[in-house]
Amino acid sequence: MRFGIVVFPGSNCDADCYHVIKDVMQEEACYIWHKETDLQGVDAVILPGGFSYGDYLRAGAIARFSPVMSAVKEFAARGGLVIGICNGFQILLEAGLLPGAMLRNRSLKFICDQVHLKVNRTDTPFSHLFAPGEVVKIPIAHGEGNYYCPPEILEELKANRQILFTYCSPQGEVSDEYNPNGSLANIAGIINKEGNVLGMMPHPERCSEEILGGTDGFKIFASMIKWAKEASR
Amino acid sequence: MYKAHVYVVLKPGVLDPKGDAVKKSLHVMGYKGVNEVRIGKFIEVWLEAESREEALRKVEKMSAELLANPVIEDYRVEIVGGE
Amino acid sequence: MYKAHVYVVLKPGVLDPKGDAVKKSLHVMGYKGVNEVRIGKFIEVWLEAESREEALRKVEKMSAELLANPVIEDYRVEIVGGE
Amino acid sequence: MNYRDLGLTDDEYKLILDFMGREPNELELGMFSVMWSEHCGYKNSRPLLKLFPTRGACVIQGPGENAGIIDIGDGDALVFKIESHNHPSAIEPYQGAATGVGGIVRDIFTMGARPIALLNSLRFGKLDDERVKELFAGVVAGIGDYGNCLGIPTVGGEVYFNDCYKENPLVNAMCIGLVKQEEIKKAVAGRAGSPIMLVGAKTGRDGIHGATFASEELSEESAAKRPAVQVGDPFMEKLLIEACLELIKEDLVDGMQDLGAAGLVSSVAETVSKKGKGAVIDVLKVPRREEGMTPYEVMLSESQERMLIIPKSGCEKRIAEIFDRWGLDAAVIGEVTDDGVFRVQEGERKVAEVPVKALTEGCPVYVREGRVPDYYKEAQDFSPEKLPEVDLKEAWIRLLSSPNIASKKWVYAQYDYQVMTNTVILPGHGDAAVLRIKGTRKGLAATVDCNSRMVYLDPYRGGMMAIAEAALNLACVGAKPLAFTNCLNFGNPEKPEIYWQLQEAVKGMSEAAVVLGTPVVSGNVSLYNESTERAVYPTPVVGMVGMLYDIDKRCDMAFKREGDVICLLGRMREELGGSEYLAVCHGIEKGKVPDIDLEELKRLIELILYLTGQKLLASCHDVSEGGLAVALAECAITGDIGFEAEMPELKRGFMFSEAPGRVVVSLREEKLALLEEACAKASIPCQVIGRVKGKEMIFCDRKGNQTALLLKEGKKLWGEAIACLMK
Ligand SMILES: Nc1ncnc2c1ncn2[C@@H]1O[C@H](COP(=O)(O)OP(=O)(O)O)[C@@H](O)[C@H]1O
Ligand SMILES: [Mg+2]
Repeated sequence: MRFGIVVFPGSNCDADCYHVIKDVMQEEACYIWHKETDLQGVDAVILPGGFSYGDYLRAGAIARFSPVMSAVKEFAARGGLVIGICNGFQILLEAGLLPGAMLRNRSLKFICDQVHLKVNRTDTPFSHLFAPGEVVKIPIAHGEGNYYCPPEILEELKANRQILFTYCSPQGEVSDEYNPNGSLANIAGIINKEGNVLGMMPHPERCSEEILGGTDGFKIFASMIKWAKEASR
Repeated sequence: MYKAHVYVVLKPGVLDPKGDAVKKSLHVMGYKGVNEVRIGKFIEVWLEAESREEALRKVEKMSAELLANPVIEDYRVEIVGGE
Repeated sequence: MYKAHVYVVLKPGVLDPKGDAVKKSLHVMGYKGVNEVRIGKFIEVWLEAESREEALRKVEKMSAELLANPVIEDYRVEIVGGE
Repeated sequence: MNYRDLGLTDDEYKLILDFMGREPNELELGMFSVMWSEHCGYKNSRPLLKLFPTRGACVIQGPGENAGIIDIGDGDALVFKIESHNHPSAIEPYQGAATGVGGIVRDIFTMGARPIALLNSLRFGKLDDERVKELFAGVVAGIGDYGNCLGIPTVGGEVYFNDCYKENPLVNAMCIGLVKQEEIKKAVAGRAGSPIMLVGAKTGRDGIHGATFASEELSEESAAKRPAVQVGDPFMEKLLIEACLELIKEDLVDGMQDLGAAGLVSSVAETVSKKGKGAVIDVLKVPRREEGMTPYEVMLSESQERMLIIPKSGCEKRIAEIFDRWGLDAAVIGEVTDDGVFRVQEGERKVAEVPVKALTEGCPVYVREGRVPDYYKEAQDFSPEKLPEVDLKEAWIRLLSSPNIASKKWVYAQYDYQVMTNTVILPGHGDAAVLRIKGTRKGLAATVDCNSRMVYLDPYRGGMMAIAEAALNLACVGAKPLAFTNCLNFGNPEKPEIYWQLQEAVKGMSEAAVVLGTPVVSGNVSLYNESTERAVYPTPVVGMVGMLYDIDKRCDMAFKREGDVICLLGRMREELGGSEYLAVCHGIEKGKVPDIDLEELKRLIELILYLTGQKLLASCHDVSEGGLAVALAECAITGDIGFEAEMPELKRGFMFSEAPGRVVVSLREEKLALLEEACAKASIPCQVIGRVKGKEMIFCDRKGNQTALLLKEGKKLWGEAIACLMK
């Protein structure tokens, strides 16, 4: 399976994602420069973390005008798997591929830490290898991860079961105490209605190897790979 | 050349963590009478255009497309100088 | 209650990386005529005061002390509504 | 402009007249003044720096380049350096600290290396002052935002609070880069006629005379003198890193040099001077951010995020393509010449002409006389014997919640320490940061250390201690200490007492470095850290780097298992001189600084490396600020499991002594015999002092007396102290 990792000026988790796909998952990976309009026939797209265009103005705001984004939109519309991690999530929001927007963390500070997430659905391409209700431990690192959307959109997200990951306690309790950044409804990651586009603030590529202290992120990539392979069969 | 001012503010109802923090600091500093603070952006744009109207149209458009995020922000444009 | 607007801008000559990035991206989006963009803050403050003058004085003072960073920023205050 | 206003002395001016054979014009004078500042010319510190050992089997590049380089085998090398940004941070903490990070990162990729880790060493006044809190918060945010945006993990550092830093905070940033040895670049331009390119940010009126400024005491005036503070643009820097590393991969450049203090003047002079070349620069060709800039302003501007490139012959076009791809403009601003003269043109008009060597090697050197300060003797004579006893539990609690000892999570949580997915010992988990090197079994470890109170009380022993602690910290994570970089943050060296501090500290550091076999490969000097009130404590920050040849042999400080045995390696000692205990519980910063047996320390380091190599240890942590009581508490809190330790006697001397050269380890009981055997062989005292167990932290003696603290309580005190103060 071939993953395309989009590189914007200022992306900085591109190489980390490449490493995970290539060296850990042992799948094919290629970089896609933001000026390209062709996705080189990849089977899945990763929008990596970082500070595209310095995150000046608003996180992800400028990146969404990159030529590659039209191709990513088309790819998503055709049902291709797209995962946006951290800055990638912010770009997906700005580009309208997912609903909502990011505000500054309520602490007003950048936060680098380990958090726990509750996996709310296990019937998606990104999460089918998790156990129902599983709690996973995963790193975050962001200054603008405070997810916001208008109330009617939140209702829609809930109704369509689009909230894939929520911040929670190690035991799975979802409460404000375990909300690192002030996100609405403790949202850490959402998918689109069709289920093929995921945006998440935490970094699965940072916890896909034992040596890094955890492997819960591995399952997200493994889920995508298995899903795609089964779909193409 | 024209000069435009773009005011970008958070929509009513959208939380403003920075504004709240500033309000709190102001209280600590002794400005007890401050009831609310909202922090938005003040963007100055210098641009070439055929007319004031065209300048306004262009800046309106770039505000809608890039300078403000319609999910959370409102904006207002003013042409303040030029030709 | 009075309402004040505070405009905070970078001092002339101080680098504005945000403004530069926005300018460049506006060019890429086709707004070739944009010569410069500077990004500052637009702060709305609602406060109690005895008079318009007092409100102005207070907001001037809090701007100098907290809202603007005097090393790199200038500010301007306006009382826009109130009493 | 008068030469005195530019910080030059009468004698220095005479020297300039000799070099020039005529009166210099204003620009020429400005060029001398920045190049002959302490910051660029090291005129007060150069003779002392000669004391440092700079040779060693691993050294590829010692001091003298933008950064030092060491060999780590398999054709790989590490490039590293530390640098101060103290004065800019005092004025504008956020931007000052941010641009400090930007500067040190440029020093690393200038050498052709990919920057892979950042560390920092910070010092502020006490956190009961609003301005200090602002400085602290601003500096941490500035460091974090800049490094985070670049995608270089900030993996380690240190933070101290002491009144002596109230007006003069210290902000030192260190960067480590990784490079293939054949891709190393030095800032040398060898070919007359080759163009000189300037790339990156446009030149503005930022920080003109920053270099001179950094060499003066902070006063009321300096605030007014400052034209403008530099604002950092980390996004631009990120583009520069990627583009410049591409140039190197494709082997397109002869020389590459960052622009830092003293801007174009310094970077052009340094680049051409080594091969005896000259240069001609046309200021009209320098892309500017502002209108009406004079040649003086263009040449001395310290605008950030700029690089000088000397292309290989015929590579200009390819270079331009690469920069274009990254959205960067590169301008040809002049060329290398053969005559050893630095000529500045404004179009057709010649505006300056100075012999390059006069700027670089011509800088005078001052060998000063030191004088033992009065406070030294007084401090030595102090004896803690006479002090009233303090309840041990109370003292323990106060130490754990002292900001100097408490968890620094409030700080490092603002730094992205995991980007690049190499960090395997995270901040707060071990005595040093450990990063894997992908594609190999190797790992590197890094730490920054300096206990400036000890250096103040006894610069010689304190200097030794800084090196000793750094080396021991590396050993504790399983890494062999290899080499170090340093930043000498001192007061005004023209004062004999300060010069004495500098001299003694460098002597102590050198002596320790020689014995431990860790040469210095780079560094920076920041003098004149004084306000009208006082000088900072002498603060020679040591940044040391070591290697793990098998990353699986790493060791952190967390207790792991109920029932593990806890041992103290090194002697049980009771000296309290210069301790945090005296400062926190008695408000006293005096006493004899405990001595170090360097030979024993060396054996201890080798012993620990043997033990970690054999995987005998479950945890390892050195005893430093707060003594055994704090060291054990940190192991317990990090591992979330308690302990019971038995002391010969329950007294403050044993619990809170900071005497160096001691380590606490925990291990499975069945491995104890092997440990004891190894210790005996190394002739390092080894003593079983307790066990890992339960949810309490307990010190007891044989008579059954106890001092105990709930783990949960300790964790709260230690974990939240700084956050509470910053609320
Ligand atoms: N305290 C020190 N110990 C060792 N080397 C030092 C020290 N201070 C400066 N150096 C070395 O002197 C040279 C000049 O330093 P500096 O002017 O800071 O370089 P740059 O111009 O790259 O900032 C560098 O090679 C640096 O490593
Ligand atoms: Mg340099």
